[in-house]
Amino acid sequence: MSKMPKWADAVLIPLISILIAFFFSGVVIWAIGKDPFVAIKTMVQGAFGSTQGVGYTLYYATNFIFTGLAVAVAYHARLFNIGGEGQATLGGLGVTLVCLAVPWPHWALALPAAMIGGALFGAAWAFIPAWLQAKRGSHIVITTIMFNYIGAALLGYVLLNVLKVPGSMLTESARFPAGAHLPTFHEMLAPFGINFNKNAPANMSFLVAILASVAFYFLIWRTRLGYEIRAYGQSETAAKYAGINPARIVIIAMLISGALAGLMAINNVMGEAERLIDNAVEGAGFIGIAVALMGRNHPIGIFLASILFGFLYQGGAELAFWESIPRELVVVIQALVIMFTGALDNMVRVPLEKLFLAFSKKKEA
Amino acid sequence: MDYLTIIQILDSSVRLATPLLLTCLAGLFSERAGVVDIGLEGKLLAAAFLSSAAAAVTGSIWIGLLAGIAGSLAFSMIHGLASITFKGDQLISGVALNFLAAGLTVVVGQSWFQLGGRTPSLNGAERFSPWTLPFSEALAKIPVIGPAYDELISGHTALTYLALLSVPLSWWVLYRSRFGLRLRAVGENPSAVDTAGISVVRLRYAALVIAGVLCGLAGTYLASLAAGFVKDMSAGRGYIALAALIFAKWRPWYALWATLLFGLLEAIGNRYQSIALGDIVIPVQFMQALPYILTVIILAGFVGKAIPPRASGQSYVKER
Amino acid sequence: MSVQNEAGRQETVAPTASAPAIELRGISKAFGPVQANKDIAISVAKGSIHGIIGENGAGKSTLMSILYGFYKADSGQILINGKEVHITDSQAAIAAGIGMVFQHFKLVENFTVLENVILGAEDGGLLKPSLAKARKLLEQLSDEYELSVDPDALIEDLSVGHQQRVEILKALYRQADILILDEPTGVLTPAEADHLFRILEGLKEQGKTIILITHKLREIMEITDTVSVMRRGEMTATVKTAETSPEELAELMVGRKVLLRVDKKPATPGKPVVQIENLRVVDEQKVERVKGVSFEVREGEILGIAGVAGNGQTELLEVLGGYMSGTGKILINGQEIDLSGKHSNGQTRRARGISHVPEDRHDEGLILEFQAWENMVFGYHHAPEYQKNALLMDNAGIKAMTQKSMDKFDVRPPNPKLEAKSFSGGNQQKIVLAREIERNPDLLLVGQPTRGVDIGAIEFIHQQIVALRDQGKAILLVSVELDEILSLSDRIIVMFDGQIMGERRPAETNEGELGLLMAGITDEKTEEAGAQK
Amino acid sequence: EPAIIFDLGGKFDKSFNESSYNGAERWKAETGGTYRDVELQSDAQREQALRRFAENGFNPIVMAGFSFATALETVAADFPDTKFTIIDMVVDAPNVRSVVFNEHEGSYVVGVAAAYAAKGDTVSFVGGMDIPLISKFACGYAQGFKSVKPEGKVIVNMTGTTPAAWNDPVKGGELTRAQKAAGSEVVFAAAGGTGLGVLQTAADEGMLAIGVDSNQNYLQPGHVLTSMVKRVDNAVYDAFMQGEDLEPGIFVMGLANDGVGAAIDEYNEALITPEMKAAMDDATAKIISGEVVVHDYMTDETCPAY
Ligand SMILES: Nc1ncnc2c1ncn2[C@@H]1O[C@H](COP(=O)(O)OP(=O)(O)OP(=O)(O)O)[C@@H](O)[C@H]1O
Ligand SMILES: Nc1ncnc2c1ncn2[C@@H]1O[C@H](COP(=O)(O)OP(=O)(O)OP(=O)(O)O)[C@@H](O)[C@H]1O
Ligand SMILES: [Mg+2]
Ligand SMILES: [Mg+2]
Repeated sequence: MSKMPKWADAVLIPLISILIAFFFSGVVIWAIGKDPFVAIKTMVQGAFGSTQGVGYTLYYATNFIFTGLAVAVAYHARLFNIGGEGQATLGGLGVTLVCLAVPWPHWALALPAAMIGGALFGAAWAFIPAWLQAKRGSHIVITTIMFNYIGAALLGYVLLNVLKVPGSMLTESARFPAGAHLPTFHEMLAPFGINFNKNAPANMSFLVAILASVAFYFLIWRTRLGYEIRAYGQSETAAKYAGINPARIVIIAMLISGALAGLMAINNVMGEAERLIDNAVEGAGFIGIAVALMGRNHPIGIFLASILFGFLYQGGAELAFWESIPRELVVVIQALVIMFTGALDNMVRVPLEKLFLAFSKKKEA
Repeated sequence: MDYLTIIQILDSSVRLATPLLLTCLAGLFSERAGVVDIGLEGKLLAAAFLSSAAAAVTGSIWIGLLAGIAGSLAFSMIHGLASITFKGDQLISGVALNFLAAGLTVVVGQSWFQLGGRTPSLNGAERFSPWTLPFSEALAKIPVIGPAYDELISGHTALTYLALLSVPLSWWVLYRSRFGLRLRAVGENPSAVDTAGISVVRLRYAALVIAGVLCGLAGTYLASLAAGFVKDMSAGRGYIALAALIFAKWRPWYALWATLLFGLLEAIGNRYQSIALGDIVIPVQFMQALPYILTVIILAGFVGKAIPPRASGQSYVKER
Repeated sequence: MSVQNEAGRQETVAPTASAPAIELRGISKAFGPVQANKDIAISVAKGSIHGIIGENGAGKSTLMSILYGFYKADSGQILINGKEVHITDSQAAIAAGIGMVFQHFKLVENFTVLENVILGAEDGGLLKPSLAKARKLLEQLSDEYELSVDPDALIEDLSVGHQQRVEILKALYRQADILILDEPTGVLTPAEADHLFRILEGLKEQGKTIILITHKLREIMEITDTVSVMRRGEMTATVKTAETSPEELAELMVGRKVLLRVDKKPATPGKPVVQIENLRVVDEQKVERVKGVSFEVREGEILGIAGVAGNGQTELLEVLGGYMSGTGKILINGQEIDLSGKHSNGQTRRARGISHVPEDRHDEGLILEFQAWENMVFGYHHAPEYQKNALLMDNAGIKAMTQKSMDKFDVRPPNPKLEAKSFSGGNQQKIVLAREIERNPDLLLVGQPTRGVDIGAIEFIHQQIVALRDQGKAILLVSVELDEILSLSDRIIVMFDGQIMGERRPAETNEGELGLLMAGITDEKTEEAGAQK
Repeated sequence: EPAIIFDLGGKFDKSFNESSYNGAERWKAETGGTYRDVELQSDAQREQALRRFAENGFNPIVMAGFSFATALETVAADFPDTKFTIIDMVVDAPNVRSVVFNEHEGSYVVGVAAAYAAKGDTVSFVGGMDIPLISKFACGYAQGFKSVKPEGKVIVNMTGTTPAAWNDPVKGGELTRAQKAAGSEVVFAAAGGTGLGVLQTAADEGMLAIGVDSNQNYLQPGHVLTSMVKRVDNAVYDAFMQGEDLEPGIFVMGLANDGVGAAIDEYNEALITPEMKAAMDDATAKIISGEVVVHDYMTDETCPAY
């Protein structure tokens, strides 16, 4: 019955859409008087041309995988969680408290503990909006937006009044103990004789993100809970008929979502900064929305979209380093990619479907 | 707290509420027609930038206003293209537009003015000047009413009065005109509109045009108030307007009260940054988060379930 | 196409009377790879009622939507009163004098009747004059055609029957000469259906042309002048109603002989499976919907509950199904169950051996976006046999099970990986039934099992329900179709206003008597009424 | 070839970063040399930018902002042959020059000016975020003001809690209005882009404003009392001038070496009364001589003046 082969839907359409987005990005670059071809070369080389570039790309991608998965879990239950930013912020606090609480002897102990801390704090920050949605019908889009602001204020307070190192000019926590240092790709790959740039921030968390993606797949498509989440997301009345408790699903889905967002902190806080700084999330929560939507709420899609956005972030940085193109250009490119792959994909799909239909009809004839 | 302080806080609330109100009404028209618009923030920013740029170049805020509206309209039309014509995801389109505005304003601004995305400061006729209503000098001396009239009611710019005026106007259009009936219908059940022989697409575009104009006004207001553009100067007001919209249950008069409330909360937060209650000093962070905290409390306690227009957020697809 | 109306109509027919009101030529329409209409030709005489029948998915609705300009045909011609018209959108159809009542109403739920009626047909930019004018016209129309509805009521507060009247009023307000009705009686009670037919007769008297799509052959025989049969997108036959029979039509539709009567042995009821005592249910709006109902259902019997929709039957089923709370006492196999809703839900009920085919397959019975195999365990997804291990569901096993069930229940196409929404109504219903019956329940709750389902599928569904009874299971059937109640049930109770009006045996009653009970006229009164006769 | 890395505010923030940019441009104009610069997008890029420049042989590398400290500590060790300059922070490494400013001293002087400019006894301050550096400005300002009007009042407001606080001129304006309503006559803005709204509103409302970091007197001529300039441009210029032979160590820039100060130019001459000027000069002299010690908020995170 399908109008198009699956591969076309999954690969061809996004690819064409991205090309269109890049074309328009090129137009913008050209319009501000720079050479688009040099720019793209700089970006690709900067993001994938060296292990350092790859390390940064994957570092950013790790953040986006976590927040993307977070948005996607909620979305399967038809909940639009815009609060990834706040949940990841609080996750950072959780990770920090865990890392600073104990002089960790080894990362293998610190990591699971920090994961629990980050996930718990992130989940806790998602819980209140979830509870209000389930019990009071308060619109979750609004409450999660509000919780982003409240989270930022809370973190500002805690950093300044609780975690700040006395006498330091910086509003940041103390450095984590050496035992809480997560192996970077350099350290992870060295035993295999692979030489990965020593300074790139990609770390162990990337593997955790991949594990989380696999877990996400099983949760959503293979477990009863995932089945109930999806069922509730499609139809609340049917869910009630089937004996699924809507309030329970709303709360659980949001707790998982918040936990995933909170988990992001093992990457940016524990893996990279190794201390808690203000605004450590830097919009990854919002990028997560785009990543989830572009990735069609499927872990593979989310993974690919995260890599794409990691590439844009890192390639964009290189653009700013070497081409003196304003850093906001990257934001423009991101916008165009989101627009064309996410919102305007029918512009590509409809003609393509017709093409395939005509083609298959011809074959039949 | 003395009377004058209250008046001044209210005055500040009105100033802060004006862009929220215009943006909120923009969202109202768009969502009433079934198009969810989280791109309000981006439109606001785009309008602020273009109005400021045009005013700076031409020396007239009125030309700035036109440019601001044009910019906001252009964004509206992109949103329409994505979510109406190509039946794309309205949320994604909105998110993309917000990014686009945040990036383009700076990239273009830098290319035009070489001020790092800022526009030159606006002076004189490049800004709206406050309107002093008749007799405000004379009345100012009268106790109670005088200061209220002079400080609170008089002395805002044209756009504030326009914003206030657009509340009854919106109400009238929505509930008393044919266009309004159709607009509301298309947000509730587009197939009913379609089978009644009216174009769903045209109606939704019309709603987006209105939203674009209103956002254009709001953005220009911001630029004029701040006397220029700096990057990201919309500072989340588009999102707050969306919150107000839900709070207002998609109704014009409620929108006025909701945005005034948000304005009031912000004004209070501005004025009382840290409050000492006995030994406990409430930290500034708390006061600044107060509007958001109160929003949550209000949503939890008073509003209950806000039911959006039934077809909002969905593209109208006849055949798949 | 011969006009077979009596001479009296002659004067209302204009000089071009020879031309048919509607003529379609070579209409084709494809939805992607699905050819919904293939080269269709049909012509309908002025002032006649023309029926269209066909299996689910045959393309009836699509054809009518094309005529109304809702869809655009890929090719073909439309002639109205002998003149070709280009119906590009509904506005053009309205201008050509066509009105349509869709199967799923196209009304704005939170608008008033008046607002819905004028929507798109307002005069001038201001609402007030339009509303005033419409109010007058509406009064006139409702007098003329027995179409009374409160012009200021909100649609969502109206019964389906009244909503349908609003749809008809909408068409008449736009001065439609041709009225298309798509499965208008699917959701109506018999009384409402009768009323509708009276209205249609009245419209016909006035010279209007009516096209009626229905799955109920009885209605076709009763009211139409001519009837067309569609199969798999093609128009296979057009005959005069007077010259055909239900059996012939059924065969034309389905392509084989169809048993129109339910064939069943007498019941041999055993011990009671469910005993209900003084059940009361209050809904979310704090309205008492079930007001102290007591009855029992035994092994090996089908208890039919007749009643006009909205008289508490739905709530009764929902309490039994476990997703609404109530007070009173319900025993299942002698054990009391929790009615408060605190310790029970749909799943605990299922564990007790209660299966439930809900009234609304779209909103309750199925997740339309889920594939068939996922729907096949909906509500039973916690059952141990569907689990692979403590964590994961046994998806492969479920798919295999689904394949078997689909084959057994003749679901077409028998593809477990197809999304539920891409099956026709009849086949969707078979999926729900397969799921609930295959669990081998002690008690099967069935609500409106054949609503909107074609006769081929109805035959099959009825056979399955009877087969379950013959295995000694208890069945509680709720239906607004008296036909169905009478032919399936072993015992009938009638509900009105949340109460039981009386109990009858199918052999000892008839539609007339049940109809009176359904209208709230009690046993005594009925007897009086009978005595008076 | 030297390089400079601007902090998140961007090089045209009209204050701190822009001041460093001006220093670099001055060097470029005078020597005809070229340099490389970059504006950061995220925190993770600090170390990346440093490293990328160091790897590619840029020397010296200047970074504008205290937030680079942590990144610089590791990078400086990895590139012992490259010279670095960090502004606003001390990083102890053999190849790092740390330039810190006594903002509290400059703020003290403008506080004195504010006290003379105000007829009443209330002035105010608008900061960006509640962070120690900003409190340092506020505290110095309050001390200077109170040295003249000990019973006076200084209203201190912060714009917000997120980085958006640095770019919200509308809110800056509202804060200024609120302060005026509370009696303030002079407002000192240390809030990045938000400060532009403060200056504008002060002009609209007939108040006086005090600019920060760069000389902002020209932004609202006649309404900006003075600017607390912080000669970041000099620090950058010096670093660029010295090139690869940059002298490491800690350099404290205060009133004594013209590192900070109150700007007087043709835009505000008319506002500075001789009496005010004398008091400012006096305060400057006393601070330089050590007769007056301005408390630095950052040493103990308290402020004696409020
Ligand atoms: N909007 C649509 N998009 C895609 N396919 C459609 C659409 N509407 C109908 N179809 C397909 O076209 C075919 C004809 O459908 P149609 O609704 O006309 O059937 P029908 O005869 O009215 O059936 P029923 O008796 O169930 O109402 C079916 O195969 C259906 O799946
Ligand atoms: N938008 C659509 N996309 C795909 N198939 C559709 C669409 N709309 C309708 N169909 C299919 O068209 C057929 C007829 O649709 P219709 O709405 O008449 O439902 P139905 O089969 O009569 O079921 P019911 O009576 O339960 O509503 C069904 O097979 C349905 O699945
Ligand atoms: Mg149909
Ligand atoms: Mg049907």
